[in-house]
Amino acid sequence: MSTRHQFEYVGTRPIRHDGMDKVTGRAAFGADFSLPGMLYGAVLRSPHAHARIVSIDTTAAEALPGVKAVVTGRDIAKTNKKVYLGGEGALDLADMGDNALAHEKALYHGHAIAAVAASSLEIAQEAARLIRVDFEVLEPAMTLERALAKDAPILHPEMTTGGKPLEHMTGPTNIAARMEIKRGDVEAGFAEADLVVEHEFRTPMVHQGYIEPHATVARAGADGRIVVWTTTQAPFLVRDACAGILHLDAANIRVIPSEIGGGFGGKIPVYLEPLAIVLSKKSGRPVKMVMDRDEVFRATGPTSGCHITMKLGAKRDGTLVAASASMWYEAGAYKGSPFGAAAMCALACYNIPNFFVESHDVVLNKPKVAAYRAPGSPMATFATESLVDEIARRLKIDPIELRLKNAVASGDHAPYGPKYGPIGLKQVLEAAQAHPHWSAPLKPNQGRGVACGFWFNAGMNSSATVSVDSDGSATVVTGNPDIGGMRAAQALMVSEELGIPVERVRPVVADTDTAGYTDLTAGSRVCYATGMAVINAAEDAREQLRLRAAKVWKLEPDQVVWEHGEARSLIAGDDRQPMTLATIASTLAKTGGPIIGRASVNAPMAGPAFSANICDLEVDPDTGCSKVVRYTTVQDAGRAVHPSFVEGQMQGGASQGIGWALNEEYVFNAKGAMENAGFLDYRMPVASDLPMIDTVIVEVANPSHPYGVRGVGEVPIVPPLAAVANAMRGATGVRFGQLPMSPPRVLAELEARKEEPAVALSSGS
Amino acid sequence: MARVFLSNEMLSGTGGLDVLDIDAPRVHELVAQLVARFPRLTPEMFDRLAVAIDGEIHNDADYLPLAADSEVHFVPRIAGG
Amino acid sequence: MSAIRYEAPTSIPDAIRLMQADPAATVMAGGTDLLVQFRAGIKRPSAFIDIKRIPDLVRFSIDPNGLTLGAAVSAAELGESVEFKRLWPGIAEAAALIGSTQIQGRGSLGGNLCNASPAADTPCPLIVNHADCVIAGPEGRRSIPVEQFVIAPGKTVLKAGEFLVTIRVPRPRPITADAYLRLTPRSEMDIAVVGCAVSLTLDTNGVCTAARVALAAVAPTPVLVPEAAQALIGSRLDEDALSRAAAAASAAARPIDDKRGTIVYRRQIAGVLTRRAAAIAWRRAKGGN
Amino acid sequence: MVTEVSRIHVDTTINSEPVEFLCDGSQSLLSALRDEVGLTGTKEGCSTGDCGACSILLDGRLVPSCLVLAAEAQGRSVTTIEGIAQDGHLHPVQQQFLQHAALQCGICTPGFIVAAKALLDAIPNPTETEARYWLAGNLCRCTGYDKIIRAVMDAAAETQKATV
Repeated sequence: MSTRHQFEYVGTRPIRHDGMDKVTGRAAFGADFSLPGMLYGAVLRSPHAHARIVSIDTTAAEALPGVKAVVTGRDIAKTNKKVYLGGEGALDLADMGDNALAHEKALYHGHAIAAVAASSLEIAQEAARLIRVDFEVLEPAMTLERALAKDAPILHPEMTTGGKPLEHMTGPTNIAARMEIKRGDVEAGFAEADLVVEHEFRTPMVHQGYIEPHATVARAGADGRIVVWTTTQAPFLVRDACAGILHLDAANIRVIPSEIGGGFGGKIPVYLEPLAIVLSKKSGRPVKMVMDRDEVFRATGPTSGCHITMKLGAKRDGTLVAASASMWYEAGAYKGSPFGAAAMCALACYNIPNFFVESHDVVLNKPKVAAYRAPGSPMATFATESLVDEIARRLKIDPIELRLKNAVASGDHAPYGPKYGPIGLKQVLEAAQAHPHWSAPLKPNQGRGVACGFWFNAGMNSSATVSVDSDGSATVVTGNPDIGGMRAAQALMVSEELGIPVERVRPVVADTDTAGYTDLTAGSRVCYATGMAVINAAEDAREQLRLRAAKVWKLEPDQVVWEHGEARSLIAGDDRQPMTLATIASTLAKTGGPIIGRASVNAPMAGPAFSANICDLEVDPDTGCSKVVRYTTVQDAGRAVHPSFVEGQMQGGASQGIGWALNEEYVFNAKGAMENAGFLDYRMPVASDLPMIDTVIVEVANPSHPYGVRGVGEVPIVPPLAAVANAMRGATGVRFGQLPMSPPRVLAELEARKEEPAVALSSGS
Repeated sequence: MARVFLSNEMLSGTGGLDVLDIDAPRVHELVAQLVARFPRLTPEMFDRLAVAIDGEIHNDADYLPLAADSEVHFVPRIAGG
Repeated sequence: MSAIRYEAPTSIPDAIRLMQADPAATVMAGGTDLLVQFRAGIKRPSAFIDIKRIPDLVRFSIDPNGLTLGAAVSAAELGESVEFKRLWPGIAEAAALIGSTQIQGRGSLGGNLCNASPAADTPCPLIVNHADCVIAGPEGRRSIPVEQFVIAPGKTVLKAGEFLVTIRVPRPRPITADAYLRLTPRSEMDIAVVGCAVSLTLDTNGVCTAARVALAAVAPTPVLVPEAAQALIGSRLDEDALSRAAAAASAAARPIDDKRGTIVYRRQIAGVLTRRAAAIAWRRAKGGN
Repeated sequence: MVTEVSRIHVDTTINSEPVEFLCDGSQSLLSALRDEVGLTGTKEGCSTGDCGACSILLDGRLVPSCLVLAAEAQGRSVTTIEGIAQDGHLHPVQQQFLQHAALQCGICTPGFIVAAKALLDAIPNPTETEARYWLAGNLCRCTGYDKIIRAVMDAAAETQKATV
């Protein structure tokens, strides 16, 4: 499939079609939807981080005037069949169901125990407080160390270690799985190295931080038909998950996605939907459930905190010869951390002949983790890029030169096995090196850090239809909620294929009954995979238009060609005027009927994307406070369909990464409850914390896509953790292994430095 | 003959053999041969894995053709966030 | 459960009557602390007595005696007064640091004081400026120095039926200026890990003749640190004076470990902020600003 | 029909239109706007005044409507996102947000636009730093703020041109 390089519309920056609604407040998000006769739901959540549910007494709650239905784990038979939606371990139906509503045990503080539907939210909340639960409180495991201890409290007695367990990993355990990837002879590799650097890294549990809380309305009809209006990244997954968890037929469930107020992976699982459906079935009324911010933090998927020990070996000239890493990822209450992706991403930027990486998925009494933008990769890359930076400093080699020397290119084998196709890591690093930021002078107390990063980008299934309307405009219908400007990009693709201005294309996000099956809005896949279906569907429509013109002109199909939105006859000396799309469209009925192009794909993975970031950080030596004063992000997009939204992904990912590096963390108290479950003390970056974030888009075409598109949504969050940490190293001389690098931690290290001036690797404490 | 690289989890089922050449027209037949030859490798194991053919990774590769010199890797499925 | 009532008295006597009739009712100015605590179930009043319809509570004036500030005047409205910012830059800095622009559109200095958070921003600059709190209640009015107003976290001297109506700040004496600094990990939208207010009076040669230093978030209540003030008096804020003042501040700090900071860190920062705030106040007093 | 719970009747002005609604004593103005009046453009992100998604103008002053009691609207003027565009014409801030693609998911956009309008009313020609500190109360998780600040600065320039 040849990749196209010249474009008329793709690459321009039209105003997004749903923009007017969003800047005027008309756009409908999850909580904006209501139905007449609707009840309001509230959830009773566990006050204990680890407890057996002995009994639940709902009589007082059910007696409260206005209460119409109460549901507990008893009402939903546990699913036992192992169904992995989307293929990933994290989306095990049985775990997702038990997480949505506990059966035998409360496994984290905030775990849903019961839910109530009532005529007002206040009554539902009051009723939830009246539910009496008899807990047998157990000791919680709140840290990796405690969860791995010999005498650790066991969350799932029946669980055994999957994947490639070591011999001793038998019997009751909190290690849900272990995996390893290796190449060459790692001992020999380290023996050959002139310099070996090793360090311990710890990153905290952090949340995606989307501003829109989860919100759902469910209506179960007497006929068994169920309609769910919800804010989600994955309407089809919500349909199938609810069917599986509630033992219903997916054919009877229709999921209608609202506009989505951010997700970053956190709105892939189901939380409220199954509860709202059961409450609606029990009460016979539609039920609306909206989480408050406190619930979003305590009970929806953050990403893993983790502990990584990594060692890198290099020759004097900077060639990396050996790497070893041991990674421990928090899964939260159920198996399913991104421990596998982490191991595969850790060394993905470099050709390292000898490596051994082992990675573990560890359950403990914290919220069940969910995907957070390139799940697992930011933490693993924080370790690798910190040590690569340390090697460059020790060998006095320019940090970008050292990376270029070891960077992977087309034909090299990825650490997880397959050969890379055409990839843009070297071009990205060269663009970063050439950027004025890299050579700009630094002021006192400032440091500069560079880091690069990788993500796979998913493919999966997508469907699209493109219908030509009588006025010559077109409607494109897909099943992906538009989380970051996707409608505008899809319209650009249809414009390109049909040759009509982008304003003449209406992009529509449909629901599970009106769109062909489409996998989730995630994995950086929508512009790539759904885009591929949109292009093919537009081509299908264009082909029908071309044949229709031939029919009208009574010519053979191969005597007519389609160019710039018009059918043209190829007959020499032919005086026929080209037939515009509008002309053909205006007589569709007479010439044969409507024209609808359709296509579906199961796309291969979207070609890996690489990014490099440069960060300047200023540190106040007296207080340990730090501020990002300049930031540049360079990324290979393959082909930027709508550059503004590619830049937006790059800037947003950088901002989340900066927050992760400097201030964001889950703080738990001794009882295992989160202490900072709100936007005041869970410190995400605010506008005055950040400079402008400069972006450079590199375009190394991805051969698997007709326009060369790669995924762009996730890799932006991968480099910043290390870029900020390397800048901190430059500004303070301290190599931080633990995130976040909050002011108290920075000042403590600076004070310790005052006693012994020699630069030493600080332990990860 | 496609050159097949097995993933780490499979090695316990193949007595440590991690690379082998298999003649099969499509991935579907290739997996069938592996399962027949190594009893401890089960079809369920392969359901949860993606297949890379000459660098292009497919979640559902059963009916994809294999060229004579294809390089095949089994890789965990990744959806992403 | 009976619904919570909303009352909006238009006079101070009406407000007092309402409070006496229903001791479980609570006074509300901006509500930016109160309503957060109410939604979190920490406070469960029987009624909200909104005092923003009482003219004296939402007015402020500056005259030769100084500032007369209604307890419910929003920080944003106060912050628009050029005269106020000129006379009391330290108080202005603190008021401009509370929460966000939105929060300052509601939050008042009176409310900040009545919420009595150990980490509150505006009590310290009011203290170093010798402000007074005018309290109205069943027995009439009384006035007390602001440093005596907060007695424990979340607790003030207000007795049943009493509420804060006015904050009075005497006009600064000649060659006098204040400053307020706080440490927060984020540049905005944060709660002070440590806060420090300093007011200095100089003579014509720049020698400090009077000083007051107050710290936030290092003790159950805002803390006056006379030892730090003594270290500054008589000096031109040379390095030695600043170091001694900083050491005195660190020594006076009795912080706790919490999610926002450790004991060691808060003690250290108390010294750093005292040194920096004193230097700013000195520059402002000398007119360098 | 007499209910044991006496709801409060509020007469107010919303986006220059007289509006009446009933509310409970402890109901927030945010909840009243969304659930009683049906204006769902103002969004709830946290209900603790920390995210700015619920920003409105109350008598012209920028406030978090989640921390205002609905009853307080009595006799006052409320401006919500739905009232920023005047008789079909977008406010320069709205236009520049579209031009700059200064939104991705759009949940924070209503709050940002109301806050940016208030900024330009207060400081017609803000510096980047003034804009960033004024808007620090509006959280955005998608954009990293770059395009939002550029849009606000361009809207200021455009308004300046219009008035000079």
